Amino acid sequence: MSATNIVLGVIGFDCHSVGNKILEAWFTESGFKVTNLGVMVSQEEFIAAAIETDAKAILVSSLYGHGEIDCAGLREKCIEKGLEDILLYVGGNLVVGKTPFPQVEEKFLKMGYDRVFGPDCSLEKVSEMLKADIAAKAK
Amino acid sequence: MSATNIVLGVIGFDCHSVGNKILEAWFTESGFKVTNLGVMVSQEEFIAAAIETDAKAILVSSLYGHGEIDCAGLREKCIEKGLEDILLYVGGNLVVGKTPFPQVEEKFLKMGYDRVFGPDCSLEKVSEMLKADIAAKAK
Amino acid sequence: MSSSKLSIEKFNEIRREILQTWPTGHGLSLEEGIAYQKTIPEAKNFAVAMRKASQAGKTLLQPRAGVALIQDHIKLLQYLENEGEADLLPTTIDAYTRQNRYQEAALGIEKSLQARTSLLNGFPAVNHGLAGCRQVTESVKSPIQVRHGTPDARLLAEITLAGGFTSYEGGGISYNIPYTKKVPLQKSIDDWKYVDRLVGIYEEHGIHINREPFGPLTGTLVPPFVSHVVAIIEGILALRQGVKSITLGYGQGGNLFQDVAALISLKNLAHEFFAREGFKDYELTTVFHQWMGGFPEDEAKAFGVISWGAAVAVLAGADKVIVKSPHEAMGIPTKEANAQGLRCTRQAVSMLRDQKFPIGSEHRVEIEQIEKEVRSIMEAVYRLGNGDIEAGIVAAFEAGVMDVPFAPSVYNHGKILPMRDNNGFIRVFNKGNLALSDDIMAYHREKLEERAKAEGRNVCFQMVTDDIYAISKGALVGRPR
Amino acid sequence: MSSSKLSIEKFNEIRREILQTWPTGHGLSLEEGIAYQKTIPEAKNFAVAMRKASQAGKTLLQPRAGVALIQDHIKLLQYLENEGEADLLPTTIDAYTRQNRYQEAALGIEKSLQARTSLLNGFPAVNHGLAGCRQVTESVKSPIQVRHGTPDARLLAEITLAGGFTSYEGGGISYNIPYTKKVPLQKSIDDWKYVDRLVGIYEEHGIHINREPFGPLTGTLVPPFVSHVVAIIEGILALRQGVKSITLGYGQGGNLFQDVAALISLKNLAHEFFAREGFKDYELTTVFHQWMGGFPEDEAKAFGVISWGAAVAVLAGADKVIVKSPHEAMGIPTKEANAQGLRCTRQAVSMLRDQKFPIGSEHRVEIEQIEKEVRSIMEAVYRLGNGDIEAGIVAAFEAGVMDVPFAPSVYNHGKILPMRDNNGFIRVFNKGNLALSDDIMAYHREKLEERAKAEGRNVCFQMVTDDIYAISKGALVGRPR
Ligand code: B12
Ligand code: B12
Repeated sequence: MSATNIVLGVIGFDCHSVGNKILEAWFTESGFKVTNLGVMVSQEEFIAAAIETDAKAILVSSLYGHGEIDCAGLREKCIEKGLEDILLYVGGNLVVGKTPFPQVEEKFLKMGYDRVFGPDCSLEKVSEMLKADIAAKAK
Repeated sequence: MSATNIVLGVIGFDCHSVGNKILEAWFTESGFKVTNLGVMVSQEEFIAAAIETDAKAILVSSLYGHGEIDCAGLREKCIEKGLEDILLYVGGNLVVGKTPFPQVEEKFLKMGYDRVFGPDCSLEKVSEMLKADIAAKAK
Repeated sequence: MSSSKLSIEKFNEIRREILQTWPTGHGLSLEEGIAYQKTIPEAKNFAVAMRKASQAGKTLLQPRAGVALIQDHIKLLQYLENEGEADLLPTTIDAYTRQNRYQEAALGIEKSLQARTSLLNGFPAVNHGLAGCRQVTESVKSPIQVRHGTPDARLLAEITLAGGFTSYEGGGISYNIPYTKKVPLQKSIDDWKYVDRLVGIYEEHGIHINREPFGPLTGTLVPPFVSHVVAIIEGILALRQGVKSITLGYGQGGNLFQDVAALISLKNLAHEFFAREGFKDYELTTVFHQWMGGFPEDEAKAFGVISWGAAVAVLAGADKVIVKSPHEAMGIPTKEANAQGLRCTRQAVSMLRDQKFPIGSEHRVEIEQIEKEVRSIMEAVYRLGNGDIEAGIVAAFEAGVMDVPFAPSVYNHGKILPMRDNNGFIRVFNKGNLALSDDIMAYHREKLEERAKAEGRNVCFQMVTDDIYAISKGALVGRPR
Repeated sequence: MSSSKLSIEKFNEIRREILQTWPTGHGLSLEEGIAYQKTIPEAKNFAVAMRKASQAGKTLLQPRAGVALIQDHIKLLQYLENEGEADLLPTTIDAYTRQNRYQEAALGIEKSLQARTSLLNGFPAVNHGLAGCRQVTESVKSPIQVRHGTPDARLLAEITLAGGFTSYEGGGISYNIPYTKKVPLQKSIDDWKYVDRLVGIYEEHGIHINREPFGPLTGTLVPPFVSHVVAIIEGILALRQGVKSITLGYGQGGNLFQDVAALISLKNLAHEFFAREGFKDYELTTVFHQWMGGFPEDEAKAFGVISWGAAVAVLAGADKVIVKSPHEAMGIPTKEANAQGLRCTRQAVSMLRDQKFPIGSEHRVEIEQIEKEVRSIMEAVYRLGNGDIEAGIVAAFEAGVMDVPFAPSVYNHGKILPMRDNNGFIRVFNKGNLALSDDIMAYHREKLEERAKAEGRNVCFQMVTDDIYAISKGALVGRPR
């Protein structure tokens, strides 16, 4: 089985690059083919890359607090561009200020993200979930 | 006017001696005649000293947490021994555990103490109050 | 544009353009700004406060803070001043403004009004304009500084300096390489030349404005020599434009001895290179940043990190310490959490301020090591620039002769890999093209092998990852699990 | 009673008496206690844990904790073990039990049951008896110690050691002078001879029990030499009765260099005097107490104090650190606050454990200074006792040749007045009758004059008061306002 393509990047005007470099290394090692767009990625760039690489999932990071504004509408744009089935994962410090995670999760699930992660998530579990979610979609 | 007598001590089986030494120095300097009974003072010793020195006030310290048990009944015993008019001040870490001060105050006011102080009290204000309270009683 | 002082004609030409880029810039008068600054009492002047702290051997405390709306921002600053006992105040600018996206910032203000809470990660000073800034600076008692991360900070500087701020953070390198992806280095250096010249003009009119290059860069395992080179060069570029009060920064590395050595060497080296460039008339002070990398989520543990940073700041003799909060790992702190960070820091700073830290011989070795490393890179920069530091640094970044770890900019080589040695000193594992001599690298390698031996594994990339997570997971060195 | 080893006849005679003093002592069997101790896994043995920590260069974390009721106490300890990540557990005994007032303790248990919260400031182990103690020690995974302040701790020792505790804090001096008012020193020393002999008997039966004299004494401006003398003498007295595992303690003074010097000299001096007394076969470890004097009320500030204590413990190379909580100034901590203190400490300890602290020449001066002071007092003690340390120390306290600042005991001279110098080192202002030579005192005086000059006031009693309040008010040295 050839490796699954995924797209990775930090959305908006967010410059936090350390976690992004670690995620790239992690998912590559976990057997994915990663297209890492780096920091300061627009929704359009995410979608274009996903289409170009026929990616099964887009992994969006937002660390700097503007996640609520930057991440809204990505699901709709994906559908518009024909990416009805693509998985959307989002993670990082998604909102401004320390907030109970369930509240954050609810917000982003409502925006159409499939899974939402805090900064403390275990990357091992994330890649397991991702594999399972992709497999489930394939059925 | 000759100096007013007051009695000072740490009640029960409490060994905290540092604050006691400071209180002795402070009230002496503020013009009181201080009988300092030191640490580990029983209710009976407080009363005996107050009678002997014709004290206007007893200043009870409790730091170690057993204040609630050790301080109960002192007012009644004072009355029993004819010290109806004596002022009872109490201060320190009066109960076990960090507790909102109003709750502590209420407890000890109910026990018959005239004034209740936390460990953070300003000694300047205490001696002012003490002078005022003694003057008010004298009228 | 050359590396010399910006001519007044050129300055004015740029000024006209830049004021047009957003309505709040239209018609801004420099004269009026200078006149306004003259009304600010000396006690609120940042440059004066830094000088006095340095003379008295004090370490001043400054938090980071900024929210979307003016009234909330004022309340926040007053709280930090009163409940937090901050000596110096900040105004942290939001990330849209930092990218000159005033339209998005406007949307952020609007959404924040609706949400009744700040949806922006800072104060959008350009959108709030001159009047908004003055409202802020007038409602506090302490010196106040603009803190941001803006590669093109010209309009922001015009508005905030006229708005009564007396210190301005940033620089053409330190606000580019760690903060952006696609801004050419020459562009940000040029744009910061304008900012420095603006400060220089204020100085020429008798207004003392403090300038502070951003020391910690990416905040993640940055070896002292890397940030020192940037700090010193930005210092030189600022002095060239007439800046007089300069505060050089350094982000805590974690090892007490390396951090103290770093702060001592930073001051020595800055004086050395400022003199080499012919500068005499300046006030140099230092700032120490509490740990700038990933924090532990648990607040009690975060307090442990904060307090250790405070202690080292004092032992290293920093004139100012930038304070983190127990919310650091999770999100922008509430005002309460921010004040907690300040009070924890205050306690540590005051308990330590009377303690002398004598420098022993082992320690002097580390100071000399850092000095050797910095000089090695600086010589290469001068060489690449044919004696000119500005041309040199642009070329150096291009060639990877200068390189910042983990930075997002495509104009950064990105080959350097730092790593902790067995005592937690930050060393260089992979030098990429850094201009470090073989004997310097041999020293680093030796130190890293010491660690590898202690851990029973080879020096490897996994150690870098382990080190990145280490402090957030409760240790300094990322040992194997 | 002589200063030699307690005979088995005498021991048994005392034992019979002491077991009669409260019902839970009746019929207690030493053989059964030893047999029970043999069932305790090595991983739960305190003495072994201390030895291993020392060999590995680790600093173990231990909180203080104790409440009135067994089930609540177990929950508390389990919480500190799991959420607090404590390495070693305590059982702090309530203050009635410490005075052998088991009747009052019983009342406290009753009232606590009614109030549904602990009205006692510790765990009344004697009242709960053997079964209660075993319930506690069996429900935790870590080594567990009895911590108290009991001048006559014989019954408590019988019950708790048979109850499965593997370490016992205290000593005939350190649990008298700071903790009581009217107990003659010879009496408490005699009673502790029994405790040490009991531990010796366990040792002779192959049960390793750790003993820890209480280092910090009154916790308030205690100069290192004062607590060192007590620690060393209690160590000797314990070794004489057959104790093998001994942990000597020191309470943080506040100045990094004095504290590191204190811990280093404590170990050196203990080995020196233990050798002089002819002891070879013992395991010596050290414990550092985070600041034992008045704490700041603000929790963020308290974290600053806690974390600084943690850092110094590691830099000083202590094998164990006793941890305070952010509630310290206010009351016995909740389990949550206690765990916060532990986690803050853990963070600082782990960030520092890899950092070497080289001892420079200025620092060596302070180590030698402390050693000189301790030897000076020890010589006087030997002299007063005609070569016998036990007789000597009783006489020394009587004569004020040995003197503990601010202590409540009438058997303490109480003339010594300590004071901080300009760097925050604790020095002697008034030596009373302390056996310190003129040149030692000249050194102290010189240091104090340095401070007086810096503060523009004469060396005076007000400075002592200012120093007592200093840390709780946010500084180390009590400067004039
Ligand atoms: C280092 C740092 C910086 C450096 C960044 C350098 C660089 N180029 O990378 C500098 C100093 C430049 C910086 C700047 C700013 N920062 Co910053 N920064 C941090 C800090 C301390 C560490 C980040 C880090 O590198 N962590 C280590 C990496 C490995 O972890 P990570 O980034 O969290 O990523 C992991 C997880 O989040 C997760 N993850 C991330 N994305 C995703 C996505 C998916 C799908 C999944 C499954 C998982 C996942 O996996 C990653 C790998 O383990 C954090 C606070 C903290 N965490 O302690 C603040 C923090 C992220 N910064 C913050 C802010 C606000 C800013 C600024 C706006 C300045 C300001 N106002 O204070 C600017 C940003 C400007 C801009 N345009 O973006 C805030 C965000 C606040 C919020 N969300 O409420 C934080 C939380 C600090 C705070 N509490 O205020 N910062
Ligand atoms: C030093 C100290 C000790 C030393 C005491 C040495 C000595 N002989 O003095 C040692 C180590 C021996 C010790 C022992 C114990 N201590 Co202790 N100790 C402290 C500590 C750290 C400082 C006390 C101090 O000296 N402060 C400085 C002086 C100047 O302040 P002060 O004592 O508060 O007194 C001032 C005010 O309270 C006020 N004041 C006091 N009384 C009065 C009365 C009046 C009328 C007025 C107006 C004002 C007033 O004015 C004083 C002068 O400014 C405090 C915590 C703290 N405060 O940080 C705990 C503390 C008092 N101890 C405590 C406890 C529980 C104990 C022990 C039972 C051990 C244990 N279980 O942990 C034993 C007591 C045994 C016994 N029999 O008493 C608890 C009390 C808990 C509670 N109330 O809930 C505290 C609060 C610590 C804690 N948070 O757990 N302790």
